[in-house]
Amino acid sequence: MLHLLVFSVFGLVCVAGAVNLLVQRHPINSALSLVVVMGSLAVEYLLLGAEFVAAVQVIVYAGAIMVLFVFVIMLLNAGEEERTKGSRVAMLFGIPGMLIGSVLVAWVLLEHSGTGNVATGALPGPPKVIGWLLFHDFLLPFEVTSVLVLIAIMGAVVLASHPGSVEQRSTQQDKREG
Amino acid sequence: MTPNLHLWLIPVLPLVGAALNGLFGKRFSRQTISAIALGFSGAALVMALWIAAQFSSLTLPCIETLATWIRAGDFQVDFAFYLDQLSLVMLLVVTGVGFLIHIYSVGYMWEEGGFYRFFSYLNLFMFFMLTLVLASNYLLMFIGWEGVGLASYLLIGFWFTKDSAASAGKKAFIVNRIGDFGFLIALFLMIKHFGSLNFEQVFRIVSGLPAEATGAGLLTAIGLLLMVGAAGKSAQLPLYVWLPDAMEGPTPVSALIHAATMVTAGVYMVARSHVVFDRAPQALMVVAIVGTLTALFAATIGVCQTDIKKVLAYSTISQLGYMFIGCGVAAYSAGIFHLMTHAFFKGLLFLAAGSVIHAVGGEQDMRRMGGLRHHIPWTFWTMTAATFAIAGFPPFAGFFSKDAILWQAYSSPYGSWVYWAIGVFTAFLTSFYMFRLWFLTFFGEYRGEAAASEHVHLAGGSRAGAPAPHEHGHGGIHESPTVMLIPLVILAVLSICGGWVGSERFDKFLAPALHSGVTAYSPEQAAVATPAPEPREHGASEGLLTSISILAAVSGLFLAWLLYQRRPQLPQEIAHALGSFYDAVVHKYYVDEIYAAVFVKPLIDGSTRILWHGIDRDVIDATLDNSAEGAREVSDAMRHMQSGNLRSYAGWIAAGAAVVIAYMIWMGTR
Amino acid sequence: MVPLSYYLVLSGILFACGVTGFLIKRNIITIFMSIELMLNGVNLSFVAFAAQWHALSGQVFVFFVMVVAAAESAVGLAIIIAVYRTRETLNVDRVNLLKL
Amino acid sequence: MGIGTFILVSIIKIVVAIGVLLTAVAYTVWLERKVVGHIQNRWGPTRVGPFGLLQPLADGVKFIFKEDLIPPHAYKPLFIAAPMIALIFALTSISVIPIGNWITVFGIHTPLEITDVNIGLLVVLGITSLGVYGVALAGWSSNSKYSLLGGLRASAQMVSYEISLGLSLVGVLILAGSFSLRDIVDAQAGTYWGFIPRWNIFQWPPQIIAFFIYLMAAYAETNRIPFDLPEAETELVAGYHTEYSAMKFAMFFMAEYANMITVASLATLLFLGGWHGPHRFGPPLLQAILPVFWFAAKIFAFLFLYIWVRGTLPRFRYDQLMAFGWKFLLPLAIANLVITALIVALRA
Repeated sequence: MLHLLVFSVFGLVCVAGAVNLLVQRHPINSALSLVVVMGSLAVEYLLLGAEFVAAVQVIVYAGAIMVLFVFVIMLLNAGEEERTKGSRVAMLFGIPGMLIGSVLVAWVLLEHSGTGNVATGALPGPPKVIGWLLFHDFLLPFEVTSVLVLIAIMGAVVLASHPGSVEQRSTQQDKREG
Repeated sequence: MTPNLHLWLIPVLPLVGAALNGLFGKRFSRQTISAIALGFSGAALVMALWIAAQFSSLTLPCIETLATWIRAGDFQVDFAFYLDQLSLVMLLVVTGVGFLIHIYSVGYMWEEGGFYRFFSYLNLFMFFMLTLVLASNYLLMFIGWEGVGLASYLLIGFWFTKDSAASAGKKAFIVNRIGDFGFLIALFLMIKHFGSLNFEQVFRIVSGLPAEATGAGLLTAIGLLLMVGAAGKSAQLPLYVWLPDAMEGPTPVSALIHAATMVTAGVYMVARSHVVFDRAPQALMVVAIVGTLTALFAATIGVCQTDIKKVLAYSTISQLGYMFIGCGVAAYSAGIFHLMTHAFFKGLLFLAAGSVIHAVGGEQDMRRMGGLRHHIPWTFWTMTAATFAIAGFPPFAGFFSKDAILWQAYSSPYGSWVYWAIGVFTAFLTSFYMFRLWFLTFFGEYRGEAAASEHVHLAGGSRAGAPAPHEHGHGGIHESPTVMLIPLVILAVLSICGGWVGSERFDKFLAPALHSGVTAYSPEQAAVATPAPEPREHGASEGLLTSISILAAVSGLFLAWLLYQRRPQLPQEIAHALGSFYDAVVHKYYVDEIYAAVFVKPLIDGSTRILWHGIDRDVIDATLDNSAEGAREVSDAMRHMQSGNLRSYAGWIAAGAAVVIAYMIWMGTR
Repeated sequence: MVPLSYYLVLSGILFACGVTGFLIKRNIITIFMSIELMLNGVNLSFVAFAAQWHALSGQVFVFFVMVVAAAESAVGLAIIIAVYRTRETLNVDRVNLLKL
Repeated sequence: MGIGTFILVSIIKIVVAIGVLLTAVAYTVWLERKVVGHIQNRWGPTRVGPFGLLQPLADGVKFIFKEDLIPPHAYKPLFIAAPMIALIFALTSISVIPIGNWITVFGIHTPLEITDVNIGLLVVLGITSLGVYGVALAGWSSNSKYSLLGGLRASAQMVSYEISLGLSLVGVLILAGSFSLRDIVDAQAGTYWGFIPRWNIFQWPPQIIAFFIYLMAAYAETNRIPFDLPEAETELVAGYHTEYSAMKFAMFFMAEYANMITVASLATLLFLGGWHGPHRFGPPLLQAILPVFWFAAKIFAFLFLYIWVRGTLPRFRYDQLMAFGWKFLLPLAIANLVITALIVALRA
């Protein structure tokens, strides 16, 4: 009972944040509402007994990724989203289509997914076990993702650095080496 | 048991010469080239003579199989050579006359560009002609048949820079195609019904068949088709038109290919497949009629021609007509006999004409000649012999053969007095236009521009713009070099004595090859044969007929003398008197124009309108263009999806995902 | 006790919101956030299933998703910065050089 | 224990903790001024009360009664929310930090912390990582170039150093094998040969390097000298809180010092053996109190180090800061982690 209460409260917060993300016209507000969504999701994870996931959710998503977003928003000093006329087609088909689709999906989930209750904290994810899984069963994906992250870092550096500055750095290096 | 004769060497020797000259001739000196050409063709002649020497000891026909060419099921074609009396005669004629003409050409073409080309073509022709003659099956024969066509095309268009020559070559080739078409169909029919193309098998099968006296059947069809081929190759009506134009080629070529050998291939083929014709009286009749008409037709045209070579060309056609008359009345031996003698004197005539042209410096119009007999006596005398021979004066060769043909035309079971009458009239015409040529060329006084102005004349001459047959400009009318005279003399001797064999002996000699006598009077043939007009009075009427034909020849001579020697102005009056008919004859009855209007133009228009515009442009090209255009338009419409607007892309993605999800839901909840 | 389907519906709603945001937002950064939102919705369903079927691999998968999201956002934001440098705008409707 | 008592006890603990923390913050400020004053050869606050002990109170009163300015072009909601965010996260992080063993008061057995979660460390890290929002938003929303620069610097710097900080802790986690701070502290109980405490910095493999990495990273996290670039007076006036005044400024102030205390206590728990002190002595009550005392002492020492460093070191340049963080601290932390893991794996 209490769990259902907690679930519904944070679920509502979640949905509210998501909707707010759509409604808000300023990216920074959207970002903050997304942070809210993530925080409440972390609580949902806790409710599901995935403490580690919850913590990582907060640290990585809310604490790192979203900070990055905010940082970029501040850096580019992104202002209000300017109004450009949306296509009428989207208005005509998009919204009803979305509504129908979501209703359909919700109905299907409610009807056809296992209605077995999920005990709160049903699956305590001790970090030890998760680490075991990561480094044994999922070793290859783990390594692959590490490579992916490396590539991502390099790509980000190259993309975000001024071309000119890259030139300078390389030339300087040439000088140093030569 | 016959010794291995290595018959295959005979065709192959000239081929080697052709290959050598054709591939490396550019670097050889003229001496080397002529040495090679003469050497190999001479070697072929020597082999032919050697074979002839031991001929009596051979068991005929002797067939030498070299290799298997085609084997499809039980149908088989071999590279095999077939030697019997008939092919021996052809062999000797081809190699002999060919060799002589080679010698002559060395002198005639000495100054020409493309010397090596000429001789390699000439040897190539020899190769194909000998293949044709020696082939032991129709297919190999057909190879030679096509090959000589190719060689003649190459040689007619030897001066390919000259438009008329090139087009003449093409004309010859195309017209021959028509005949070859018939020939091919005949071969297909044989394959279908006899399952073989080898002479022996075909003839054995055919011999078993009854004659198609009434109503045309398979054999008639084959015969007619073969005749079509023969008409194409041997310039018979209606396919003769290429031969006069073929005179664009160098004179030796005209002599060798278009007088002596190639054009007689049709006659040879008909004679070779006499077994078929013997059992197809209708076909025989067609052959005879065609021959007769051609003889008369060409002779009349020949009367009015002023170009010396054209006159000879039409006379060739008409003589070929004689040969076909001979074959058409189942007197093949007579036809072949005339073929041989004709090869001698007509070759000689052409060579002599070439010598004359050579003498007057490229002039071919007889009206610009005259009085040459003092300047070029050798040519004069040899030509005289030839003229008398073709005119059919005894004891020249032409007399015997033509007389045999006329007699057979009258007396043979297939013959009739109509053939004979027309033949005689043609003989009269022949002697008339030949002597007309003779008088115009050698008597009276020289009518061409003064010999001094020969070069001017050359410049403005009929060969303007093309390499003249001889640019050696040492002025004055002059006798040809010895190397050209030797063949003349030899051929003159032959055309005098060639006929002394006598048609009976010739007939006997050839009898085993083409049992003309046997087939003619074999009982079943006799049953179906059209009854010979009272064979009793043979003896009497033969002498009579002979005298009549002699008379015709003499009267021809007299008339020519009267018109062109005695009263030179008379021809114009006659021409005026005849009026339009004369014009028609001068313009060769407008046959070329008619053909152009009836066949060529519709063909060109049809292929232009229907094939090119209609099909190629409006269907094929249009298909491609329209498909490309359609693709362009479709993509033009589609590219608006590529709005460059990120969110529209996202919309497409979302729509697709929605569809997939809906499908999955449907599948899952079903 | 909370039925699994509730979690799934919640994640579905989040995902739908993400899609909608992706479709209707014009600010490229916000669009990115919408992507993150979708990922979060998926993560929730992963964790829920993990709890339902008592399989920790579901949670492990969430970590992978997070790593990928981190890498993606890093690169994506770098791209955004580059785009902003060249185009002086964050409006995707104005970044349409690929048009026609 | 019934739900009612649970809630009651929790509330009591929260109130006590907040009160203690805020007092500690206030007197940390006083301590800093005093110490820095003496380092700079002056007296520091002396007027208000003996040794100026009432100075924090006066400051508080002053902040409360000051006029609260909001710049006209500031983005209001965030401008107001930012300091609250900062303070809230700063105070929240203390809630999972144990300051002593379990005790039994009036028959209620309860730990000396607000709540005992078995991933306490992660919670602390998460909350502190969220603390950056306060700074960043403050800098952005006040719509002034100094603030913006300060906010940018703060966020970048905190995100960068968070990595080193986290990695420096992993060694300790390996040794303890748990995220629970209590377990980690218990793992450090006892001594070698009777006199060397089993603190993590003395354990085998020694986490002394990790400790110093954590130290520097913590300075950067809390924007303290030598890493106080976000509020570098000489270049950015006051950095992200240039535009703030009165209570809002006070919130930032308190948040900063609360963070200092948080990281100090974290360092104490992770590296300095937590509340474990020399051998037990004295009456039971005293024995019950002693751990808290040791804990406070260690925190005090750590804070003193903070102030000492501030009084001593000059400020880094920003590129130096980043280079230091990425090119020195991070590799060092990774190396330390690898070595520790290796040794533990070999020993096992």
